[in-house]
Amino acid sequence: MNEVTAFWILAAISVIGALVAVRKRNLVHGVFALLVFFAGLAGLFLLLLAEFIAVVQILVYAGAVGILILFAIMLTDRVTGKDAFRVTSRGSFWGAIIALAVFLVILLPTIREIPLIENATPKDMIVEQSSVKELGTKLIEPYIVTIEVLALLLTAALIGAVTAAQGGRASEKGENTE
Amino acid sequence: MNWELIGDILLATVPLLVIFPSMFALTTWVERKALARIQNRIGPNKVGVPLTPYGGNLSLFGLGQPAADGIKMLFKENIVPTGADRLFHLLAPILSLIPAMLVLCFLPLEFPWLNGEQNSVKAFMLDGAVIFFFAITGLNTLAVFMAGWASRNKYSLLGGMRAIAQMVSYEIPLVLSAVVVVMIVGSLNAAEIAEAQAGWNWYVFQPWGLAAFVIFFIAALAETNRSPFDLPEAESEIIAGYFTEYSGFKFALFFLGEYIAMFAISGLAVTLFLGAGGGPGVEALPWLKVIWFLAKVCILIGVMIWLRGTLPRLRVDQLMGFAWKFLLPLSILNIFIAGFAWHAKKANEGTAVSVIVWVAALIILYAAAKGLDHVNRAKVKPRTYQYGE
Amino acid sequence: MTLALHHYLILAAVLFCIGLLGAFSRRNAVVVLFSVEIMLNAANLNFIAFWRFGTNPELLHGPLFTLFTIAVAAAEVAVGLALVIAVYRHFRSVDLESLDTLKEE
Amino acid sequence: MSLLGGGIFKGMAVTLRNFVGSYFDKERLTTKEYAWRTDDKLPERAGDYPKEEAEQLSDTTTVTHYSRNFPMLLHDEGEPMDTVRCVACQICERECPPQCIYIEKSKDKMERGGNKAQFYPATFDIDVSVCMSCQICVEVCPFDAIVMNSQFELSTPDRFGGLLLRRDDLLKSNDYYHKIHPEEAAARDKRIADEKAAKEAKKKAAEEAKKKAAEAKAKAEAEAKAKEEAESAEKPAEAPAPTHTDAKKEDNGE
Repeated sequence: MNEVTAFWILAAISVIGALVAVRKRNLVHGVFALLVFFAGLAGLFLLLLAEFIAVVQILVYAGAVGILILFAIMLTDRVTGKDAFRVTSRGSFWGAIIALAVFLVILLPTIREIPLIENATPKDMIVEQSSVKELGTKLIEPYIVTIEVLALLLTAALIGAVTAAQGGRASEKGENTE
Repeated sequence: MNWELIGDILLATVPLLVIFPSMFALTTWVERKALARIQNRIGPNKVGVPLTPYGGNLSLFGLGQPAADGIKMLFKENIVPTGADRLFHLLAPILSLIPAMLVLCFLPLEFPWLNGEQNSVKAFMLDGAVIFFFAITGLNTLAVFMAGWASRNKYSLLGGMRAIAQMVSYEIPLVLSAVVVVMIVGSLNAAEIAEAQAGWNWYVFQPWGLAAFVIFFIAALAETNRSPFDLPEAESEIIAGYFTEYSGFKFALFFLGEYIAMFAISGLAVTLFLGAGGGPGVEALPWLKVIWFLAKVCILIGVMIWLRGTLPRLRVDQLMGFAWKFLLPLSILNIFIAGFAWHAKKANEGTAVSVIVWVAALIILYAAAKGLDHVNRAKVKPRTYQYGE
Repeated sequence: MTLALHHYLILAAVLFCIGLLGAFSRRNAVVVLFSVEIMLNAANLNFIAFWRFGTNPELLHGPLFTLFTIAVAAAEVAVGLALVIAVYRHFRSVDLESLDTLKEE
Repeated sequence: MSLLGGGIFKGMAVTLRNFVGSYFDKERLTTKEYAWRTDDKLPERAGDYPKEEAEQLSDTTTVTHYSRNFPMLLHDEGEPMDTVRCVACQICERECPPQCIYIEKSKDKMERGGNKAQFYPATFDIDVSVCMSCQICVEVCPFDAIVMNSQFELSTPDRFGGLLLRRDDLLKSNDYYHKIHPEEAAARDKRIADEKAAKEAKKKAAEEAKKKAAEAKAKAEAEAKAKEEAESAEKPAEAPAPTHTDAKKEDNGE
């Protein structure tokens, strides 16, 4: 059980999770597959020694985003979808072609560079101190403006989300009275 | 194969898997007894050790009850509703138990056989143990939703949705009240937090620590679906909530998961505010730390049971209002106050100054809580009744 | 065989294209939203991999950028789902092909 | 200005007082322990529990005189099926909220207790795994034929057949009823007796009234006759007696 086996297992988990999430007709199954994908990715982050990112991945994606999506699914209809209902959109064939093309375009430079980057072994940078502490200091020292802008963005997003969701309710009330 | 490593891992994890489930068994008995006594009943007192096959029973205050319950649960039929999603119905109880068991290893339980330098496994030495704890506890919500949705039952789904709304809302005050301690210690490491409180320097004795502890405890009650926040399983409204359709061993798993989560979150409260393993005599006898830790956890569990026997269940709107309008502002204010108090103390090291800071912080927090309470309290006028002539 | 950078890069490319495929080929707005999430996560994996195998890991650029991406993605999901719900309230559907009021009617 | 959250502490003090008090003050305990049968030999398997009434009356079957769980059928003294009170009217079957009663009416009629011949239940099943012990069947029964039993040791190795109580399992004597619920049984018997007495009295009263009415009629007739006779002829003395006997004869003839 070395790193390579772990990588292949985690890669398989995340790829299968993502595929099921994208293709599954049942939306709730899809969301849970998506969560499996997030968990697999968190495992990959751990493999890359980014433990804090892995925790944030679980906390934000599996904890918050997953639940948010579940709420959205429960608030809208068609959880499972009828059989007669088409899952794929009209241009799905061309979509698949484009996705494949993009994949090749991304892959080409990587494959060409393989002989170059193969030697790039990870630096032995196992931090003596807590890497979480390092990250915290970095966030405060050079990136304080980014953090503040991010906080502003999150607040704006929150207000926007509440307004968007509530505006619908007001118009719905109007519809009902007609 | 590194057999030594495997041995170390077993030494670190097996005690957790032995101690907490056995504590769970005892707690179910204690809870039934205590609730019965609170209601002036006797509680389970018959099941004990049978002396002969034909009667004669050493009842031992009904201590055999957990074993009897366990055996009953194991042998019950496993019923899955017709329309249920069979896979998710099976996965949900397992998924609810795994996070609860997993977070136990972040508690700074310093077993004597783990203190040696040669032992390489120290789960609680993980950097960011506190945030790991919250991240993994959050997964419990998904298991609850899974159970509610997979049962294909309206009551289950209602219970599941209630549980999600409640857990997401109360997770915020829970994390924000823990942030105070993390901020003061300057570390997310559970062992370092425990070390910072050595020698009666417990954070619950600080005004901000007390406020954070109270908020944390209330939020923990809600997070583990304990009374008075047990709306997801409110019997009088939605049968049993998300585990309406569960029977037998799956139900037992849910039950076990719920109680293990209670122990875990109480353990975190003890770590953050009640000095972890600190207590009289730990300097001389280091193994007392584990005993003290578990004793404190048991006391918190006892308070939870006591509260369950005392308080009636909240309404849904009261529940949400309490989280968002009372606990959230108070916990944010608490962070500010902790920061100011820390800086004031650092600036001038005098007993008088620290006393003034202490009192001022307490007064501000209490006044804020009182004000929030006043603002949020529903304006209920005394009712006037009219009777027909 | 040892793990090298290109393993992670190819994995990230595969995940990104799965997300792209989902975004192109599904009709449900919620599914499209989480396809976008898959793409974002694939990009995050690239950031971390480049940080780990890159030249200056002690600067922690990769994790920091990933942290910011995750925060922005969370905001995006919140707004996106609010929009989905608003659209659902208005059209009684989250089917992207039926949201074509500009074309017909 | 009250302490914030003071109400919670007040409540906790109350529960603490109850908790501690229940250990010292036996008067507080609202429930009583039921007697555990220690002298008898307990059956080894659930299916081996004694079915005889005498044994069912041991302490394990009757907790208190007020406990009840599932219905049973009553019969009076004598052979159970000869004296069963149920006439298979099926009111309880229709009223049962969870529909746990199944009755089949007999083809023939049977006379019991000197009453008019009636039907009797050929089949009377109660599925106690469905029954919710609501006692509605007891309330609606016009014949006092179904009452609540207090036997609770119904555990059985057969989940479906064993929990379906047949007619013969359900038949219990009125004496048994008196033993398990003495007050209720006495009240019920008294009511039945009273109703019977009242019915008899009513019948009697009706007869009396009829008799009186007949008498009055006869009297009036006689008086009218007498008047007539007095008016027409002067012989009124012997007239009433024969008319009275005539009226009685007429009454008997009806």
